[in-house]
Amino acid sequence: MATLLAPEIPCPGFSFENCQRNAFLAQKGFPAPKATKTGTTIVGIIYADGVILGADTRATENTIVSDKNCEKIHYLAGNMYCCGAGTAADTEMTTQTVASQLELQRLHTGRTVPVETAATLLKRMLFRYQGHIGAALVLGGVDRTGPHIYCIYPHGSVDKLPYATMGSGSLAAMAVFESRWKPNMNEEEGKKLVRDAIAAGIFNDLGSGSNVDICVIRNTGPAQYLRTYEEANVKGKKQGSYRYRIGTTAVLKQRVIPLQVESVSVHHVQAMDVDPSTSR
Amino acid sequence: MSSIGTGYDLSASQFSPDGRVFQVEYAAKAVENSGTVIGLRGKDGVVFAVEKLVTSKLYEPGANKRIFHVDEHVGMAVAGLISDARQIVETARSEASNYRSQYGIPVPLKYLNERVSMYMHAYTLYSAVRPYGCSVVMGTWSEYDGPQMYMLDPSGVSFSYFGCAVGKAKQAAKTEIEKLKLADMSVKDLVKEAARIIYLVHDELKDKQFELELSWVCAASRGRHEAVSRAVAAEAEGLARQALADIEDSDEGDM
Amino acid sequence: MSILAYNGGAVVAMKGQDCVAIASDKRYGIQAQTISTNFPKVYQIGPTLFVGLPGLATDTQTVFQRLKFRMNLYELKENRIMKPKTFSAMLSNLLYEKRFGPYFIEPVVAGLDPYDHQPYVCNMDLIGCPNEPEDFVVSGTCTEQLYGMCEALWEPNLKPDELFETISQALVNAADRDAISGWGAVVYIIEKDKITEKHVKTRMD
Amino acid sequence: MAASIINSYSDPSSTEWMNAPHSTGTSIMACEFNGGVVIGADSRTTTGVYIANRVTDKLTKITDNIYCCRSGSAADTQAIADIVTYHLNFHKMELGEEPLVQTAASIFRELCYNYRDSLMAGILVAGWDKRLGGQIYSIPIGGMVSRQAVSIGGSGSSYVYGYVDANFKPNMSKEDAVKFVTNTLTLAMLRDGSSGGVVRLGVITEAGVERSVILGDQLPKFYEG
Repeated sequence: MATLLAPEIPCPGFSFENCQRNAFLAQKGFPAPKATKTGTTIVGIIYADGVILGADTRATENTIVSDKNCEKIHYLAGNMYCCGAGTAADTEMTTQTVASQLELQRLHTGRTVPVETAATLLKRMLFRYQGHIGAALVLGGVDRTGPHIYCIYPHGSVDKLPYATMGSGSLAAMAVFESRWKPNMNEEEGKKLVRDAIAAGIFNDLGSGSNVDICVIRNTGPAQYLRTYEEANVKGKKQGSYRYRIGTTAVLKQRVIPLQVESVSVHHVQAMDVDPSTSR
Repeated sequence: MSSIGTGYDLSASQFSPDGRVFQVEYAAKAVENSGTVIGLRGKDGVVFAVEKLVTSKLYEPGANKRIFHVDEHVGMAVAGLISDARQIVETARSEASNYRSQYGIPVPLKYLNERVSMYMHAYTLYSAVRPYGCSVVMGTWSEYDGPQMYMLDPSGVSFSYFGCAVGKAKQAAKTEIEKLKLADMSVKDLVKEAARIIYLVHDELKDKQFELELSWVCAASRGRHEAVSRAVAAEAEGLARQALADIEDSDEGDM
Repeated sequence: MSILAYNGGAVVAMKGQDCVAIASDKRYGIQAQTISTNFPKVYQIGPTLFVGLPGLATDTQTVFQRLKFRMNLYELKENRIMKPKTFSAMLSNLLYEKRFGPYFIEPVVAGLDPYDHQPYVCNMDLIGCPNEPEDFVVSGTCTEQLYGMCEALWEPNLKPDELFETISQALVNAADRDAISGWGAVVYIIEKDKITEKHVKTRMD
Repeated sequence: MAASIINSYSDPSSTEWMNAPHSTGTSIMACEFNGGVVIGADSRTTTGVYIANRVTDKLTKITDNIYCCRSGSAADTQAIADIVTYHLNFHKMELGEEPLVQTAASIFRELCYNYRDSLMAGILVAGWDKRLGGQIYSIPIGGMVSRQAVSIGGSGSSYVYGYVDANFKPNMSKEDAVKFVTNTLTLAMLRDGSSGGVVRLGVITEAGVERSVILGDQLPKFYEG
């Protein structure tokens, strides 16, 4: 019984040890609760010199807004980012896993990793899990073959498109794109279009809300992540304060644990000499 | 063999200082002790003929055959240790069967040859195993690619041939085969030539009894590998005996 | 009924100025039956790092033990204290490992960075999706009430004693409208030189 | 907490768009002619009632002379096509020559049959090889394979079986075959709600493949009531 002394060092990959217990609980009338979903609006377009990705920032747990300002545009590599909709943990973990694989690939080959590689890694992973990993992604990036937008669905199918939308607000956003997208837009036009598409999602879809995040990836040079590009909804300023007077709360007992600093040492670490410019 | 006893011949995984692998050469020797096998590739098919030595009168006729079906369309004639050869046949059969089930079409002989060669070669690389003591000849005929024939050595080397011979009297047989215009001949004629050559190269003094095995895969058999029909075989064998008798007569005449 | 509400319980954490607070109720029940009134769901796991694990009590304990194990292993290997953000990542991975058979807890992390003393709060769903806001996080059976309280009460740059009043009132009043939370509460105010543990008087019904 | 959802408005995170299988409710077709085969498909991909992609390319390259037309689940058919492409290219290197269409069909069949319980894929394999010239193999759900001179597939095909039977002739010219495929697909797209968009075509002959697109406003006109 090694577990009593020290738990086993966990092996990599998913563990299914709770599944039997959880199935039993479900059978007894306690179904597994739902995880955080990002009922989302995410979009991506190709414009004259690259791609622009956009996302809202609301995460929901059923009808509760569980995060008012979450990040849905995930880093994959210097030359590509990926917007995620669906089960929040799945989009987060899937993109993290793929980002690490892409970085290893970049170091191994010494080249900018093509966007198609990321699309392939993502679709293989999602297909392997047969839709149980609920990640719906809009992948955008540039490589030496130009700008690319991919739509990747939870079951592992991929569409390659000049403009794409995903999430519960995709219909609202697509309406904006279908009426206004045209080839070779300049950056300002592009950003405006993406903003408008996300805003359409924020205001017309209940699952989307809060702010507009934008990420511009140009053919020349590194990506520009515009976190909170626009605060679509500003919370009203409190006119008064609900602050309680000190001493309002009745305390039964109290204990103060002082913290003694034993020693402080600061190590400066020389950064490793690795080419950080991942784009190009 | 000059290097016997130098210790470099104990393992197939070791070279001798002059760059040879003795175990493989010994395997080739095992093949040279066996009855002669010839394969002839004509314009419309491939013919196999085997001089199967009968070492005991107690054997039933037709026992221990040396020509095998690998697939409907592929035949294999073997020389050397029969038990080793049967394992090669088994390997080839499963390769052919796997190919058919995966790709839905008969295995191309070129591909089958590569797979079997690779398999035989693998047995020349490790100290824990010995090379196969057999050589095999594989042949096929198809509408699209015509006749094809390969011979594989214990070393894993293989070549495509018009005519090939292996076994005890391979030199004599090759000399005879070289006299034929193989590319212009039909299997009908080749069967007779094959029988004649086997009878010719058979050494009556050392090996008293033998059985002639004949098979073909040709246009006439619709691309199927099959034993030559009894009537045709009997005719070819009759002609072979006759030819042999004629030579003996003329030899006597010369004397 | 959700399995997350089987035992009841609530946890909340808030950022203040150079301080951070985390509070939980003390009830442990089996559905409507109260078993204990001394079952805090908040654990100290570093000098200035706390984790709250409301949800199914059996998983609260299991996850805490596994976290402690991984934490110890990290500190032995690295010979340094874990930052709250690192801890969150570790917890997130631990939960996501069980993506297809999760632990029924929705954790809350609160702490001060041991190096630059920045306040940090974070909560996760049961499969480890982290949420790191600038204000407060809540979890447990009365999240609706807690969200309402916190949205109204919280303001930036609260001092430690102000933060205590805010978080206590938020929790106590939220739990009053939840039948399976309450029965006492404990609040930890974490500052860079001290931690104050306060047991708060609540309704006991 | 985990109450079931009656309508999608009650729960903004409702993910009908996500859980509905992303499938190509499709019209696909392949037709032999005297020098090869013509393949064609509509371009609509749907998730439930939403058109997720209106310019999809359902004609997927396997080798230089072999293509497949995909219908069914997009994820499944894309994955299968990827695997077959890999397998056949490997086989091409081993063999040292262009693989046969029959070989490609056989690999498709192997996958579709072995995983028939978890796949939703109806595939037409079409191509040209030096043995049998232009060939079409149809592999419907379940993993059966059969060679056909002309074959249609996908949800739209039910509407045009009669048209195909009435108009197909063996050994058509290339122009006639292209016209025939275009007409058939146009008719299918008109009647089938989950088919539509543009018509994508491919003509596979000894020389390779010629791809073309017929836009929605250039499609032939038929009786529309």
